[in-house]
Amino acid sequence: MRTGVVVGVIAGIVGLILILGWGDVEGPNGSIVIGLFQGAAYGLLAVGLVLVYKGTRVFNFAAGEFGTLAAFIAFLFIHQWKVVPYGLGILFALIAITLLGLFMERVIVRPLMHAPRVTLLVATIAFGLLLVGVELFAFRPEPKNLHPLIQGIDQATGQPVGPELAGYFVSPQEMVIVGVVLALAASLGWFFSKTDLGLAILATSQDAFATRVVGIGVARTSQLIWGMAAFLGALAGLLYVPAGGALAPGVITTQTLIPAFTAAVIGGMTSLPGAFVGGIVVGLLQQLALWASGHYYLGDQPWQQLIPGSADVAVFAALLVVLLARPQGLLGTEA
Amino acid sequence: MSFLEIRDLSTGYGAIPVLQGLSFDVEEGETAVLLGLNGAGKTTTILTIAGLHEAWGGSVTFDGKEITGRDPKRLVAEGIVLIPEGRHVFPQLTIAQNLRLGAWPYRKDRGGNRERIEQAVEYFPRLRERWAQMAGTLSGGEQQMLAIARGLMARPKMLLIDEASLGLSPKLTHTVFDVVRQINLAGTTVLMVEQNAGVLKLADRAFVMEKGTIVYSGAGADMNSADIRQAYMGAPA
Amino acid sequence: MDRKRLIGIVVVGCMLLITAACGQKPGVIKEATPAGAAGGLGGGEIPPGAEIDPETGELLDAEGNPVATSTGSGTSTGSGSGTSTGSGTSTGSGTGTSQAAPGEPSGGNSTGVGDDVIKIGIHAPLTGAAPVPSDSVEKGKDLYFRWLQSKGIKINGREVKVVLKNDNYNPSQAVSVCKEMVEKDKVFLLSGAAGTDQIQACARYAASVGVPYVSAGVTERGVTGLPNYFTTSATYADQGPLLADYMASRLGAKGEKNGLVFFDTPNFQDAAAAFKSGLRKQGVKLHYEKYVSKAADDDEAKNVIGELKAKGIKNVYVLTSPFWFIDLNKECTLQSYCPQWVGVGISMTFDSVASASCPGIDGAAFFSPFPAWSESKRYDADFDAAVRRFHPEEGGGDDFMWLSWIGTKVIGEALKYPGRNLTRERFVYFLERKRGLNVGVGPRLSYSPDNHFGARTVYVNDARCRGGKQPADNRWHTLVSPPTADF
Amino acid sequence: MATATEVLRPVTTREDKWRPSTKGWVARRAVLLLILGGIVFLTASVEGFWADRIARAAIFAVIGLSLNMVLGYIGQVSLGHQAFVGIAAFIAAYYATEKAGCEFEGCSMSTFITSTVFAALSGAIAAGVLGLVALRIRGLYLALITLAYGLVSQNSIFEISFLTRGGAGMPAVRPDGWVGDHAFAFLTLIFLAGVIFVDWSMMRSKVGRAILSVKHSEPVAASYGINVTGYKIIAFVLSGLFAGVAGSLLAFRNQNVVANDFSFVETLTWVLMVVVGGLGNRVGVIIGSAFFAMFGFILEPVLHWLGGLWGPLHFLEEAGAQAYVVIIVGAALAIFTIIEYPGGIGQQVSPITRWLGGQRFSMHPDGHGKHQTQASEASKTGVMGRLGLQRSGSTDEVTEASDETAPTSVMERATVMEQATASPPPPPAPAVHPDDEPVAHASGSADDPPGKPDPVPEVGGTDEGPASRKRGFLGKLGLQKNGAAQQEEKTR
Repeated sequence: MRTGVVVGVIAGIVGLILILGWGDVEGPNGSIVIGLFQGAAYGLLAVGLVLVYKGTRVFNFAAGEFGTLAAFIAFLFIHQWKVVPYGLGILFALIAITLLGLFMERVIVRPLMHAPRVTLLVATIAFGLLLVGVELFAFRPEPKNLHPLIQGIDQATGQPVGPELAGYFVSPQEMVIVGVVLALAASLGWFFSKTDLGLAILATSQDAFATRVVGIGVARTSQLIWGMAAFLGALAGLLYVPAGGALAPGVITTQTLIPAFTAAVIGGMTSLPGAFVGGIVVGLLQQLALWASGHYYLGDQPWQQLIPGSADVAVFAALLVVLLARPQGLLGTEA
Repeated sequence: MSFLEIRDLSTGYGAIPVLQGLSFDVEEGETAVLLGLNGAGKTTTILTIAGLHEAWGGSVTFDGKEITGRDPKRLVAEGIVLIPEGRHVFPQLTIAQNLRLGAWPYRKDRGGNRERIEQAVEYFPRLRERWAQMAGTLSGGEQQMLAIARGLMARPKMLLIDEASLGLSPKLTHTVFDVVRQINLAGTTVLMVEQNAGVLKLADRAFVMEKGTIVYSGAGADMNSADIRQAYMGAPA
Repeated sequence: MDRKRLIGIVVVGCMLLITAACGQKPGVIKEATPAGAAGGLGGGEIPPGAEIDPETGELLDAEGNPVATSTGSGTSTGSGSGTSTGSGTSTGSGTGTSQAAPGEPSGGNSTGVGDDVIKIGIHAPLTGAAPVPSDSVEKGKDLYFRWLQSKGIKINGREVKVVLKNDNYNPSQAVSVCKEMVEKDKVFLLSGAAGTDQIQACARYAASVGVPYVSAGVTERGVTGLPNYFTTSATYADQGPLLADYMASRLGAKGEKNGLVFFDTPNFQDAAAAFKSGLRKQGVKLHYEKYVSKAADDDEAKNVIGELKAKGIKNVYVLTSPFWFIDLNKECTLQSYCPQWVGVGISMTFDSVASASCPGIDGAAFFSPFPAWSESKRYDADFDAAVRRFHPEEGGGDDFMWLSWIGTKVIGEALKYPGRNLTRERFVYFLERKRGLNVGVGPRLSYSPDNHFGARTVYVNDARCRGGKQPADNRWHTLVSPPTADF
Repeated sequence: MATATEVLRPVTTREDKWRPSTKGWVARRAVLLLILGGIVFLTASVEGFWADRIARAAIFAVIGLSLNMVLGYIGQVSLGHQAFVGIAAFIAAYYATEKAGCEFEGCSMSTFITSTVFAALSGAIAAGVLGLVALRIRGLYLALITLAYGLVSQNSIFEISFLTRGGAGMPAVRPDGWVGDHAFAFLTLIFLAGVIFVDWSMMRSKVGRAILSVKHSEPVAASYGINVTGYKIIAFVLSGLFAGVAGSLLAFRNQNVVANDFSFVETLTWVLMVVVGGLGNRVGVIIGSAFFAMFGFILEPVLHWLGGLWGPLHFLEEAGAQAYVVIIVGAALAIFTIIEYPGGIGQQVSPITRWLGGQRFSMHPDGHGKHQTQASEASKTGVMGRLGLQRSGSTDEVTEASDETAPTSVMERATVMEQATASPPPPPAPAVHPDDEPVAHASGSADDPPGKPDPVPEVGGTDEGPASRKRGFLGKLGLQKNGAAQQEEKTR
């Protein structure tokens, strides 16, 4: 209900700007559309973060590297060895990373199950860094390109495939991302509120002792959460990397993890639709900040940018404001 | 063979032993009570029976089966259900969801569970009024009711209740004890850990614990308040 | 401190005595320079440049001229390096001291030079924001010297050993590894493979300790006037006007909208200024100018492509890290708007950039100091033979080995000039009087004591992606070879 | 009042009054001098670039101590330390180059000192601001916001060209007389010694004890009249001060400051080195930091050797391989430390440090002989022993004993607050709830928004929960609690 209100307000503002500035090349229209789709990609990663937080009250800093490693594995199968078709390569990567998630659960999470959450957070950081090292080692630091499932340009005709919005051609990959993130938010929402297993996971995060008391196997729910987290992280990476920049070790952690966390925090950290809405907000903020810093200079020279890295500044400001002013986020209250 | 047999049970925390050779029996269908001061090892005993604390030695036999060291997951399925001290309801789930999780081993049996819920709500009509409310927003008494109701959802053969009266007003304590009595009359064996001597009037059997061992045992009705005082203070009144 | 002053004195002394030395010098060089390797080493050989465009040749020549004629000693040197064929070994050939001309330093620091070995150090970004594959560089670093050795050819009777260190695409670390190579590995000279900021930082460090530094041309800022810094290709600033000309004459930029996307580092400002003034001369307008921070990621790439598209910019000069250029290309593909990319640089024309950037990069025209690896056989058949001989598993090598090959070939040639008596001072002295250094591939070089930026020619490489121009192999191909006439 | 004992324990004087004899003191001093002399001799005798690396190790140690102040002493996670160090480095370089004109004229010592003072002040201010933020945002959310802050400084602040000269970097010329690598290495070592002294003297003062008590339990500390807010800010400011000094030293050591020096991976490595060193353990942190700064270089010849050993390992010889191996080994080491040896290096070397500090040499590095004895007596004397233990009747004793005996990682102690907010302590102590009033469930705080004040943590009753047993091999041997012992060590 509240989700609807928030989405409505955002959509209204965006729509107003789009309508008022239609056809204005200098205006932020293009940036808004770009931001919307970029935001959906952040939402995708944020859903995985929210899942882990709902299930274990931990911030999973290794989530980004699940994605990067998945993209690397897919790249290896699809482009480097050229042994499997695209879909199969994606599937292999998903399976491999899910297994990795289970491994991580067994080796790192389970021994630290009752440690303070901050300890576990540091452990996830260390694990993420370990994965970065492994990626560097196995795939080398040179940038690579994981192609999207469907190219944005039709190879035969040279015409763009997707629809045009305010001068921006929406690529098929981006539409897939939007579709997947909405489907994930809905299905995970259903999973947590309606299924016994989902309830059990929520219960574990609220009172691990009590879940033991009622006879729920704690190890099993923990495995399930981290397996799912790894799967979602991998899915995010596999969908996001082809729609984003070049593929290189640690790329999602350095470029996307903080915006995704910010998206999750804006959404309230426990709300799955909130993660999606938060992603959109972050994407919009970033692109609008870039637009603004590209149009206003400190001096009269173009290199005297108002703020370099304005996208990061916007994300940080959003994070700070939300945490100080409304820690429960836009949509978060219930688990 | 008794329904629940504890033999030479020993355990502790770190290097510090708490129980050293504890033995007692509970018969099927009765209500037994463990009494004792803070730190006497009551809660440790009940947690060890429920599989939530590791036993160092000795054995726990339930319904003819040795269950020492079993996972609580399996014990709940066997019918030993703990209502822990401090209630431990799931604060951010609704009452309905809490009850649903209580029936975890029987989660496939929807029809049976609905019946169970009806039964549980019959014991505690107050829960029905707050059906969709988060458990964390309930009062202490209501949370205790919910905890017991949740325990009943697992179709226990034996209910272990830890300090149910803790922090409750005398009136509410009375209500809770009343319900426990009803549950017992309906056929469930009950082992209660209490500091409140008021529990004795519903106890078929009572044990007084001190420093990790049973220092007194007998039928609940046999124990008058002087006896108890003696047990508590270690000296005649 | 002392060493620094010593070098200063030596250098100043050299400069004062240039004219006096002129007469004897060619002879000295001739004596000291051993016979080159067969094939590509010879000076006069014209690469089989079937595609040489007379028009372009003219243009490059015209731009190159003014700077090249700056020194007084220009005319006297002649084609000193024209020693093309001959017997393989070179051991005995004249030790410099006995025949030293007036003004020619007779001694100096010969760190890194042993009786039969010369050690040189190369730093390259093997990790960091614009990494090159370390295994290829590792294999390519001494390929040329191993090839020479297998032919029994020595440089001043010595073999060359190469030390390679990783600068992590970080100037601080570049200085740190350069220091290590100088102090621990005791290398004779240093060379930077790629990366503007790292090359600049390390060149300045090398100057402070009097070690010769040879690299591809990048920025001129902060390295102009360093006494022992030499570039083996045109600097970005030099290439700016050429690029402007190329855009006007070949890409029809005059009637179109043009843009510029640069990383925001002071080291690129000379390049931007030169390019803009070049455009003005050509009467071409610049419609879009963007400086993004070095830390830019794909959000910024999205934003830039969006703006280019909104403004309808057709030709874009891009000078960023290759990594971010790949980001740009991915975004332009997704947004279905890929302008005609043009640019300069070394790492941008790596095949890995092309293959990761296709199809967005298709048709991009980049100035490069070396011809595309895909056509290496046409320019230097020795390379292919050397790779097959020493690294048969590589199947023809790759562009990093190719780049290393060309770079070390130039260094190897330069090491010959001082003769057997090889010291850092003599190396600098002879190299900065070298006119017409040509190893058959790469730019032709010409130095003078007050101009160490010796190259004025470039290759133009274009990227061909699948579905585009033939051969469509997601690699770079050489479109225009440099004019071969000396200038 | 179980918790009261918790807080007071570090403050009470030690019961073990054993002091070494004069001879013992001489031996201790001699060994200490030998170690220090060894470091000085090593620095003086190695080649220049090794001296440069020693300088780097010393700077890392300063950074480690700075991070330890926040992470180890007050238990707040800062993942954005690159911001403080980096800002300070740029300010030092900016002052030296742009204001004092060192780039072309050389630098005087006074310029160097002034730059370092400015750098330290800027670091202190930056960290103080973060401290103010940390008053409202804590735990996981603070980790997140510091990480974002670090990223912003890296991608934005450090890229402001006219302040930092963009990618080319801002030069920082070393002061005259300290230009050589050996000389500068000694300069950094002097600064390191200064920072260690400040850290040591502060932590043994009233301020230090107050800070530790704040870490242990904020509400309890507050109830004892300790100005929690003030001391938290003090710790942050001091941490920033150290970071500022480190930044200035790093600038002059590199002689050129670029944004790349303060990358994301770098800052995470700093956190890991403090964890590996042992949170809250000064000696451990210094050793851990120096180790992380150096082991890449030490690894190089080893990798070369390994690569030459066997064909398939040849890739280890490549110049880039070292960078990857360092990340992998560092991260793996950190994970191993967190899970198996939460006390870190500091715990492993504690017998030596304790001996040097004037106590008996004991391989059993446990500071709480008292509880140990009680426990073992208790087990020996059986019921009577327990009787004694429990008869003293007070829950305090029991609580304390069980708390001590339950395996506790340093990290855990560092973040007792966290435990209270994030993970419900297994069965909480009996709390008297007013009947029929809505009460916050003990675990209800799990979902508390970060800004909400924390409830009083209920320090466990008689049972720590079965889970705490699972804490690795050493935990079973009862060795882990010396993490806590080390904490206490600090205060003397």
